[in-house]
Amino acid sequence: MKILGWLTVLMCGALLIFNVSEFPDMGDANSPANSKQNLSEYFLKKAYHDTKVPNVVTAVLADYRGYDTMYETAVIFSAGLACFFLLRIFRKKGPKSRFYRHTPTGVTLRIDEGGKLPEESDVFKRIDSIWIPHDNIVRITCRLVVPFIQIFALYVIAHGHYSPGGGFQGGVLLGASIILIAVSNNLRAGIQRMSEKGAALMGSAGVLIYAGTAALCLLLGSQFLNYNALAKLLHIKPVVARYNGILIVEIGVALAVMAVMVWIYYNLSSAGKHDEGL
Amino acid sequence: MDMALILAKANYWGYVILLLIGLYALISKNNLVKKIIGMVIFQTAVILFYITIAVKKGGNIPITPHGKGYVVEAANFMNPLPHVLMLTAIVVGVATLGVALALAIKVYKQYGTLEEDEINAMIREQ
Amino acid sequence: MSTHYPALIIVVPLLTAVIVAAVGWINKKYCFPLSVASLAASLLSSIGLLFEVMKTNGEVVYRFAGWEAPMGIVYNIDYLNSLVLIVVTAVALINLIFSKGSIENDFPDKEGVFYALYILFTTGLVGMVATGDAFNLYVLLEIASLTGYALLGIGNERSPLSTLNYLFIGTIGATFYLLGVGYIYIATGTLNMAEIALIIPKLPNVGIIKFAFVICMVGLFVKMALFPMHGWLPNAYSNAPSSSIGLIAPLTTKVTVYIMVRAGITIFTPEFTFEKMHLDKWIVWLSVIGIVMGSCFALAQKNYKKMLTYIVVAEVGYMVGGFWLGNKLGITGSILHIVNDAAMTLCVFMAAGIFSYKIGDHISDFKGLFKKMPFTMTAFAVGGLSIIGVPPTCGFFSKWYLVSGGIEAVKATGSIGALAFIVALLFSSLVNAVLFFRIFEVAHFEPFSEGHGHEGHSAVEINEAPLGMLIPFFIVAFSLIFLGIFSGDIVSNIINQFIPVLPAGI
Amino acid sequence: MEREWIDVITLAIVIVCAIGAINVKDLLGASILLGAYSFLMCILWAVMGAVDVAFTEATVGAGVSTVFCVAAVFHTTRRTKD
Repeated sequence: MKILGWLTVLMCGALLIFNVSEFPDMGDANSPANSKQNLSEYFLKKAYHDTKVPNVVTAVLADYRGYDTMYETAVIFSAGLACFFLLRIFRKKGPKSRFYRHTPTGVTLRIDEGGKLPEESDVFKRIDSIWIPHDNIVRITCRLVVPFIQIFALYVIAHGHYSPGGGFQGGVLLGASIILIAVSNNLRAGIQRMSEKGAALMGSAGVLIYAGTAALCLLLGSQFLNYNALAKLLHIKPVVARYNGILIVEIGVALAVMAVMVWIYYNLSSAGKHDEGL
Repeated sequence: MDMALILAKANYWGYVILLLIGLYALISKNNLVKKIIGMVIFQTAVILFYITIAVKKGGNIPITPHGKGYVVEAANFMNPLPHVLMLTAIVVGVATLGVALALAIKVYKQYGTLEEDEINAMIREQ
Repeated sequence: MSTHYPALIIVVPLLTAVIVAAVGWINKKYCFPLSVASLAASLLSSIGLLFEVMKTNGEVVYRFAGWEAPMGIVYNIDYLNSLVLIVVTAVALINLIFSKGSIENDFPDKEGVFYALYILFTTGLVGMVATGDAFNLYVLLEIASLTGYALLGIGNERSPLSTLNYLFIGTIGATFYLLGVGYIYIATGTLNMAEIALIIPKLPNVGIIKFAFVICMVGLFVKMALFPMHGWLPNAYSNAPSSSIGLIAPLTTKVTVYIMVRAGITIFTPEFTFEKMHLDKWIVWLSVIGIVMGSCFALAQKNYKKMLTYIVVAEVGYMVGGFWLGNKLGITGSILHIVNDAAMTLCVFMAAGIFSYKIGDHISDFKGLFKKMPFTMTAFAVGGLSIIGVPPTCGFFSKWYLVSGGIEAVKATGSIGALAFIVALLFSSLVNAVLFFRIFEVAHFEPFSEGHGHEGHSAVEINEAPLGMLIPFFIVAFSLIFLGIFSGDIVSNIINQFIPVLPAGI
Repeated sequence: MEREWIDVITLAIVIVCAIGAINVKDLLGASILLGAYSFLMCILWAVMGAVDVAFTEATVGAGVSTVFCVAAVFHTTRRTKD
């Protein structure tokens, strides 16, 4: 296997390096990809005029090549489905024994199978058998940081038209905030904030917002994804309709990405049991 | 091959090296998670390649100012199209990573190891 | 609505997949009818699209988001697209109806998600076939791949490892394709397939394009399991559950072959592909070795499913070799074989689904089956004969075109590769005959033994498959004969309309 | 000119991180190095003017991917032979 690897690498390396010398130099504004008569020029000059979005990347992402981005959302959604499908185990077998901490005294109780389980409350906290994060500094710091992350995420989504950012980045940040809760407390704390079913439905809803907006344009008599069609519905100018269409779509993307990231994390971190995990 | 030529295409050389590192890990590493890490490096290398295409010397980030009567000079901004494509590629990368790790966990549950030679030995014994 | 067919083919399944995934959490009952309805809608609109293409005599253009070709993503649907679209949607629909029972049996808690993955996989393939944008193809390739990994990795205890290996290889292939698109972009500055084809002949320096071509093709060959990159396929397919393998085995390799044809003819232009590259002879040799090796390995298998997977490897060799012969007959044969082989593979894998449900996968267990399940075995026999290439079935006709393409190539250039290709085709047909007649013999002449080895299946009584499985199975078996009878019409009305005038003297 | 040197130096560190990530004999360490690799890559892209891509890589590559890797390693094993 080692020799095969070296052989492939050497062959590919020789081919690739041989070709690098034919490339235009880095930063060459006149290379075919960047030159005047091509797409780069068109997007930079016309994107603001067409959509009223100064961030050209957002405009191209959600409008000119919005069809790609719809499938990008579908890719992430299928990854969520795939992780669930491969890993999730619904059997309620669980580990043989459960562990609880009696908070006032700090005593850890082990309750074997068949024993009476205490009610989950402030006094009795269930803890994991392998991973016991009970560092107050970590927990409280994370709890303090989470709202700020979420507000920043919302800013990133809403302000993606004017600055770097957009649905993906914001969605991942939102998802990360919930993952942070799950990491700093335990998995069940995360699941309390966003249940598995909630994550799954929200993922569907996100993709549905995107594809639904696009299909709505089709039903209104225009091409698929052509936000101009929304202008009649919303009583606004076509350019503004494109601007708003991009915003709606970005919200859908953010919703889907957030939910799916959390969903994948639940399945990976507990190997599908959703019981104990990182 | 003087220094200037190497520098002028520095990122292209870098992307080739990263691609080869990733490819090597993907093909000849024995541990499954190591292979997955190689896969991520491999994909990121291609993204670096695309971003390098988009660079224009002295260019700005592709957010156009929009005052009245402002005329955008395209040579002053980076090419936005490869950026858009690579946003998609990054997301595809993380999706693949998630599925690959899920499969690796399943393999570990089945055989209790992530080393490919040990797993193959177990399969042969069955 | 007829102007929106290109969008509807893909959008209806996508929307339904998302809805089904959500409905699965609320009420599982609605998942199956919704899925069937969406795939049926997709099939109907692809048939409508074919008529639309015939009416406009050429291509149907659809601009997504209303933008013109290089800026936005545009579909240019021509004869080849619409033909393969019908194949993909029809196979997906029939296999879904066929495997309803086994889906409910295998994944009781995850039905909704299975249907959603199933439809998303189909969406990915349909999008790959329909698209006119090189990068859009990559995204859809990844949708099809990711959902495919999920559908394959849930099989028996060995499937996670073999699927993980498939994932590594598949990612290498897809990433190479992406890299190739990057090279095309750096040289031409566009991603639209039609536009690329216009720019390539004008380029002063084709070095980068040549490399882009090589790397795209390597990526696709890895994905379609051409020898020597075929190692992942037999394990990944034979360990998979029968409901998903009936979808994946007939379609994945064929759609990748379609992309190769599309890349060779539409993106890179035939002049470039067959004249400037000087690769055609080598690839024909690769396919020859692939056919011979695939057939030999198939001969060595005792497990029916595993045998079929090696036949799939050999069939990939047929199509790739036929295309790279570079003449009209060869390419016709290759495209016709995409259609026929999808139907044939579906037929024999459906049989595999019934067998592994009733008895098991080992050929030695098939004793006396003709008496126990005569209808199933008749349909299976049609599939087997078609793979061998016996005249009234469709397998014969595509092989006929492939062989005549080979003869023409030998006549025109005297190339030994084409001669070897003909010999390999005949050899492989012979091997297929041996393989299937071995099964027929076991199933027909040897008496049924009650105490056969598999304890796990002893609970299932061995008799005809249920009607819900038998009807789709028969439809497929009939379609094999139907395709065979009408193959002349398919070739003259659809395939020949697509193949452009090829440069002379190849 | 300075910008190019930043490019080259970051690229060199990225390559070192990549080599480290595939050679470290501990999977948790390898995952963390992969995170470092992604983060440096994101800095490189920000220098090259691809701010949106850099932002995505910072959240997805350096953030969530690393968490996924660590979660998977946590549920399997840190042991590796190569």
